[in-house]
Amino acid sequence: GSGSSSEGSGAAAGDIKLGMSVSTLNNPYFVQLRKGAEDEAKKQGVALTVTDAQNDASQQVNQIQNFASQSMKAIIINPVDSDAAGPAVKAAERSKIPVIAVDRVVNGATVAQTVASDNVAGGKLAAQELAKQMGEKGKVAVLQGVPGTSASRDRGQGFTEGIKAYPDIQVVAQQPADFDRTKGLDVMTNLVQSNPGITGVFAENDEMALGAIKALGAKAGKEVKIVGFDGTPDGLKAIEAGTLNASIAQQPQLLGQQAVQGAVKAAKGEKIEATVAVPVKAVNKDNVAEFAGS
Amino acid sequence: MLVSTNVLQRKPPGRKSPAATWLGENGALVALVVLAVALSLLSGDFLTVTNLLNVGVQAAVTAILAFGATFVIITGGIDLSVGSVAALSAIVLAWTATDAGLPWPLATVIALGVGLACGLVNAALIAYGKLPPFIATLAMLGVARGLALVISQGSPIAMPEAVSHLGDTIGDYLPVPVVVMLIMGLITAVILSRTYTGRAMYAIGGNEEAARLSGINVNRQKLITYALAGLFAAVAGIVLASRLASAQPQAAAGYELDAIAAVVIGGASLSGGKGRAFGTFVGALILAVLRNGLNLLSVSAFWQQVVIGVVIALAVLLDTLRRRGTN
Amino acid sequence: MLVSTNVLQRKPPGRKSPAATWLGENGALVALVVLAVALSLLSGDFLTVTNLLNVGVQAAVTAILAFGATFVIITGGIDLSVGSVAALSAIVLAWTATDAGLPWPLATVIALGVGLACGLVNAALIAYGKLPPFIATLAMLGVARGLALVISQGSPIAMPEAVSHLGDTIGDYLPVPVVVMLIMGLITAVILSRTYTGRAMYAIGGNEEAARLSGINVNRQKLITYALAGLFAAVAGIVLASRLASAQPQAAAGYELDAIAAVVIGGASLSGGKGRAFGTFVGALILAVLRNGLNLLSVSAFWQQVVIGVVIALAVLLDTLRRRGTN
Amino acid sequence: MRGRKGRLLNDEILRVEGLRKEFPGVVALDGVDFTLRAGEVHVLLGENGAGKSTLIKMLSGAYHPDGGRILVDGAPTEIRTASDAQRLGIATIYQEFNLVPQLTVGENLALGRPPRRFGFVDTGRMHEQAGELLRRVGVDVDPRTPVARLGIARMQMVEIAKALGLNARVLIMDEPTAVLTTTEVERLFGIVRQLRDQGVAIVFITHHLEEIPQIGDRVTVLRDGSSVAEVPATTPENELVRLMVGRPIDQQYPREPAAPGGPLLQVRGLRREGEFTDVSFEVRAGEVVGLAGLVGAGRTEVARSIFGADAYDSGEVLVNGRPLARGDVHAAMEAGLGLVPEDRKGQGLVLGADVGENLGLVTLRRASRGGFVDRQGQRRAAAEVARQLGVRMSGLGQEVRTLSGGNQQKIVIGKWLLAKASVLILDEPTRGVDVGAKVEIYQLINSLTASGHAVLMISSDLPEILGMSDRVLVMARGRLVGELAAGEATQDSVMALAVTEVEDARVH
Ligand SMILES: Nc1ncnc2c1ncn2[C@@H]1O[C@H](COP(=O)(O)OP(=O)(O)OP(=O)(O)O)[C@@H](O)[C@H]1O
Ligand SMILES: Nc1ncnc2c1ncn2[C@@H]1O[C@H](COP(=O)(O)OP(=O)(O)OP(=O)(O)O)[C@@H](O)[C@H]1O
Ligand SMILES: O[C@@H]1[C@H](O)[C@H](O)CO[C@H]1O
Ligand SMILES: [Mg+2]
Ligand SMILES: [Mg+2]
Repeated sequence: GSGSSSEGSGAAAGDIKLGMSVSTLNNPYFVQLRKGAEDEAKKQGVALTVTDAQNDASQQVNQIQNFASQSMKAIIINPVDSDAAGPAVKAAERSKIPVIAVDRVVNGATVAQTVASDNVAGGKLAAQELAKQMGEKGKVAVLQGVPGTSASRDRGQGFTEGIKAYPDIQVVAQQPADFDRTKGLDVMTNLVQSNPGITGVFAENDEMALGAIKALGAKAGKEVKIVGFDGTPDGLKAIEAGTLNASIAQQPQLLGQQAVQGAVKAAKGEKIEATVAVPVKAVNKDNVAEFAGS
Repeated sequence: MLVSTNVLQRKPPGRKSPAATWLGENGALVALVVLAVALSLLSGDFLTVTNLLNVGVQAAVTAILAFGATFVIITGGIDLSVGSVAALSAIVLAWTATDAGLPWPLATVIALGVGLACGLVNAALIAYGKLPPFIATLAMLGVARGLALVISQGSPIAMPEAVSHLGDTIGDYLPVPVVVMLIMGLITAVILSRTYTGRAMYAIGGNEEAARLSGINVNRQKLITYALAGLFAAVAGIVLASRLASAQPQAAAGYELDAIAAVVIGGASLSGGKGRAFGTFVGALILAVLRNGLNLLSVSAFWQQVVIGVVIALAVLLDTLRRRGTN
Repeated sequence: MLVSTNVLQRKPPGRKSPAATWLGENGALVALVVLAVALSLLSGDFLTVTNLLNVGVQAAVTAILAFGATFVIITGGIDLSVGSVAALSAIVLAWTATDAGLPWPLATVIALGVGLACGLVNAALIAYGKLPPFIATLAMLGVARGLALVISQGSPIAMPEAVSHLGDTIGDYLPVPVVVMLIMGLITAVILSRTYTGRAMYAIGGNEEAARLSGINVNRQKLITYALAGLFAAVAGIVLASRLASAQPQAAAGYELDAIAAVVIGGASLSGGKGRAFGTFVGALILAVLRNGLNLLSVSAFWQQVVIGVVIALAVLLDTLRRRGTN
Repeated sequence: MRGRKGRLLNDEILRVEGLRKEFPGVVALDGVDFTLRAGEVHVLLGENGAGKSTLIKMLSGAYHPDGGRILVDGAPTEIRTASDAQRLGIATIYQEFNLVPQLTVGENLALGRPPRRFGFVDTGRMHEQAGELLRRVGVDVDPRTPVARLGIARMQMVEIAKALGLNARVLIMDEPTAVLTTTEVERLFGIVRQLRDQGVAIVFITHHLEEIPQIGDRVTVLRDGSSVAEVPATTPENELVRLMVGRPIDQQYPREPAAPGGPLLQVRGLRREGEFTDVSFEVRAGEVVGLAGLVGAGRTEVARSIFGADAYDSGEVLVNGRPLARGDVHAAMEAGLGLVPEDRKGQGLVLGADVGENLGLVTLRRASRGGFVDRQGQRRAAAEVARQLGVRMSGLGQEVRTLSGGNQQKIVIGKWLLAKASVLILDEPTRGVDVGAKVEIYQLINSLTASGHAVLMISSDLPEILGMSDRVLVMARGRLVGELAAGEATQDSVMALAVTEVEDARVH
């Protein structure tokens, strides 16, 4: 797996093999990210292999190792965990294979490029959006993602910081629902039971938000305002239907597309930017039409 | 003095009161009652009709899976594939009804057929291929999940309206999942206690060789057993998807352990020959009550896992200790 | 007459050729070889030294967990908690070494002690509380994972430098995880075949009552058995965290099924009394080779699960069919 | 009398006073007194369920008494575990085997106390020692054979060897001869006498009354959980029966031959590589055909093959003139065959299920209509057979595991009696059954043949074969070596056939 960078400059697009390890495909968000990547790869005429680490950091390390064995020209990693991805990326570095991080950063090793949206900022944005919808007062419940994932941590942190600006809003309950729709439904059902006065919900992704909507029934979007995260197709549909008030849209397809562009350039030995920031944006009833098409 | 004489009095053999016998056989029920009483004392929200119905709804999918698993466990087998099969069946239903445009009743039949087929494949591997059930159904766990992902391309598919009503309520209160759970439980009880196949399951789990030499067609009965588990998994998958109005390829992942736990908490033995529908039902309720209660009490998420573990152990411990006491 | 008497001479046990006997006892090995040959034909990248070492590293954690599970399964038990215990031990190591500021050797000893303690609690519940192993260790699965999350507050903790070298290579090539795996395998083999405890495990799994009536202290041996499983889980957890240079509270989730699968693929029976270290090793390698190979072949992520399921079933099927052929 | 002198001999080693043991629903022992001296063989006699096994299990540390006391060497002693018993020098051969099937014979012999070297098990020495023990009891098995591969007779010999290996001063044997043929019994008695002469105290349980004067010194009779008499072993048989059952038994083998009809079972040229060859015979309606032979002669294998439990290589089986599919138990049953297997625990019973379930197992299919089982009908029929056979139980709901050995055996037979098979194959049917209940079983066999059914009976109990068969077939080394009519069959003529062929084979 060495020498790829030396012959890189002359390599035709057709010879380029890329590997991409996605943290999990147990979430439409990443399915979209993969789609963006695959479409871009097709467009550029490069071979792209996508693997699913099933949210297991060590399986991801294995996959990166295996990419190195296959002499990939560049590797895209969507870390399960930012810290745990370090050693794997270092190993790839040693084999002189450039690595692009997408959606989540890699700590403890240098990558050729990071393509990501800022989850802390997204969390703050969610706080603002929810506060606005709630008229800056009321009781809020938070549905957290898989405990221990950086996405959950960062969004939670951003949200907590953001919501502090609204003294009349109280966070009365926080429970993880593991980024999972079914769990979102059950946890929300129970939260409503024990906290009848809830008027706002922040779900750290749309999947959980959709579960919460089911739990809240007719109240969803009306008496109880709900803000999700991701802007998945199902999430956007819910916004159109008025059951979801807002979502912090990431642009997973764009993330995937940018990551492949960066990887191809890196494989060819071209210079690339250290970071590509893909903006997050609050989607609500007013602007949902702009997103629905993408 | 009353106390000490009571203690000294030996229970006359064979003269246990029917109530005591019944309780002896339903140890998990005692645990459930203790748990429920504790929770109603700790949280005013627990003992409300709405909440109890919620618990019912939240128990439904696990319970239905667990009913199916009861058959398998009674024969001394194990089925790790039920969660995946549930997801696959739901995806097939949603996909055939939307993408393939079939009418929903047909789609439903096909989905149930898929569950049945998965069960039959498990059984064939076990009965004719002589694979250990753990391996055969672990393989199916992967295959069914993979197929669910392949068919759905990883994204949820909306359930047809008509089927989604399975997730609603009858009238204002009665949730359909609870009704389905009760019906499936009743079917399980009848199969186990009254039918040839049910009795054969106990015999096979108790001593497969003796069952065979008594003329029971062990392979055929195993086919039926795993097919039932597959069918029940399909029903569970459809109920789950109806609650969400959408079939998710990753739904019910890991539910197999919950289902098996419910069966074992309900008094079955993984070495076979023992188990009852009612016990399984209670086992599933214990798990659901526990999760619901801890949420109501706002126990922190990390501690919840600890507490659930401890309570499961205590519940079963209570049962074994009590049983040792009476023996 | 000569002919018929010859014919009637019962096959004296142990007169099969040693090679045939050995193969008969190591059926999984045949499957592994077939798999490896197929993969080297399909992918030029498979049969390289680096890749084979990768496979070794990728097998290490599962193999170490599976060695520990082998003890338990031989006694007829099951341990679902190994993945969680692995995570907890690693978290404890990282936490005591960083947050609590203990020197890393002490932290390591404490982490191993935590694994041991978890195993002892499992054993106490099983041996003295008479809980079914499935329930006791399922409870521990939740408790250990919960504690890992509580201690780490849900976030990964960096491993101390010194310990992290366990994830490196000796010289340029030899990965330490592979060395640790081999050592643990050797220890397992010696315990099982040569020590009193090992032989007692087989006796307990084969006929617990007979073991007890022969004067074996069954409860004490179960304590040792589950303690070993816990200790091995701790080692696996530390190796895993070293590879990632960070202890993750959610690490090794679901690995219990892989570990048990490795043991069963390796020829052990979940009903106890059978199993060997070498078989388990081969079982773990089969799983690792399979995952590695499918990655090398760029099989799509969704199809991978399907293919892994099918190949596991085929591998064990091959074994049972071959065995039926010779018997 | 036998010239046994010295202080060691005749010393009282063990004394049991007022021992009491209760199980849920049953008082198994209620006031048992019993003494044991060095250098004697003390026979325990009693009906099935009288409490013999329960008594000895309290001496071996398997159970704890609820009342009364045990004195060892005059001192009250608590025997809490099996290792306590081992330390006290008490070794036990249980009625139900306590072997680990997956382990080798050698490992089983050393179970719980393997020879060690540098802390590691010394397998070489272990198997060497095992070899010696096996030679001592005269079984020719490789110590490295897994126990699972042995037939029950050999397992019994391994159990005996295992107990001998403990070099105990008290040796308890619970029905060791139940599955042995005359030859092994003789060998066992030789060993027992030798031990006795060395001062070992032996407790011996048997339902074969003729063995008592041959081997015993004193007899303690148990009835309904109490010791009712202690008599010398020379007491006449009918007196022993009266003490045990409470009434005399006038005819031990009440066979009433029926006029034989047409052949119901025909076996032609049956052969399985390495097990048996050229087995041809027939059984007619109304007949009881006995199948005799030494242990390992292959009788069990033939029976299982006929019934479809195992496959065979060539030959054919016809029932009522119609050929039977190979290796298909279900088809065999449909055709009217039945088999009572020799291994009740492994093949005959669902131990965890209750008496009613077990008795109804064979008739389950017949009792089903549209998939639903007539459970009431099943229970009624089960209650009736249990009554006929005098099963001692707390009710049909008692778990079979907790029945006494002989009563378990009655269940295995009972479920097939209910099935009314037109040809019933019985493999060691009265193993462990007491004299009274045996007569009941023989009566039931009579009524089967009287109604035109046929019975093929394998038994290692030669008097039983001679007493109940209309014809006797003899097997040796996997072949049928002779057939004797009821009149000409005697112990000697059968044994001569059973043994000569083996000698012949050796010559070649
Ligand atoms: N674990 C148990 N639970 C309940 N009842 C039991 C248990 N063990 C034995 N019994 C009962 O105790 C009584 C005595 O049984 P035991 O086995 O001592 O008889 P036995 O004299 O050895 O008979 P056999 O000649 O048939 O072997 C029986 O009625 C039996 O059912
Ligand atoms: N000489 C021998 N060497 C090896 N195995 C033997 C030998 N004799 C018998 N066996 C095995 O032991 C079993 C025989 O069991 P058992 O001792 O009960 O005799 P059997 O074949 O059932 O004949 P029978 O019913 O006439 O006693 C068979 O499974 C056979 O494989
Ligand atoms: O950004 C993604 C998505 O929000 C997803 O829902 C969970 O993982 C995060 O990394
Ligand atoms: Mg007895
Ligand atoms: Mg026999």
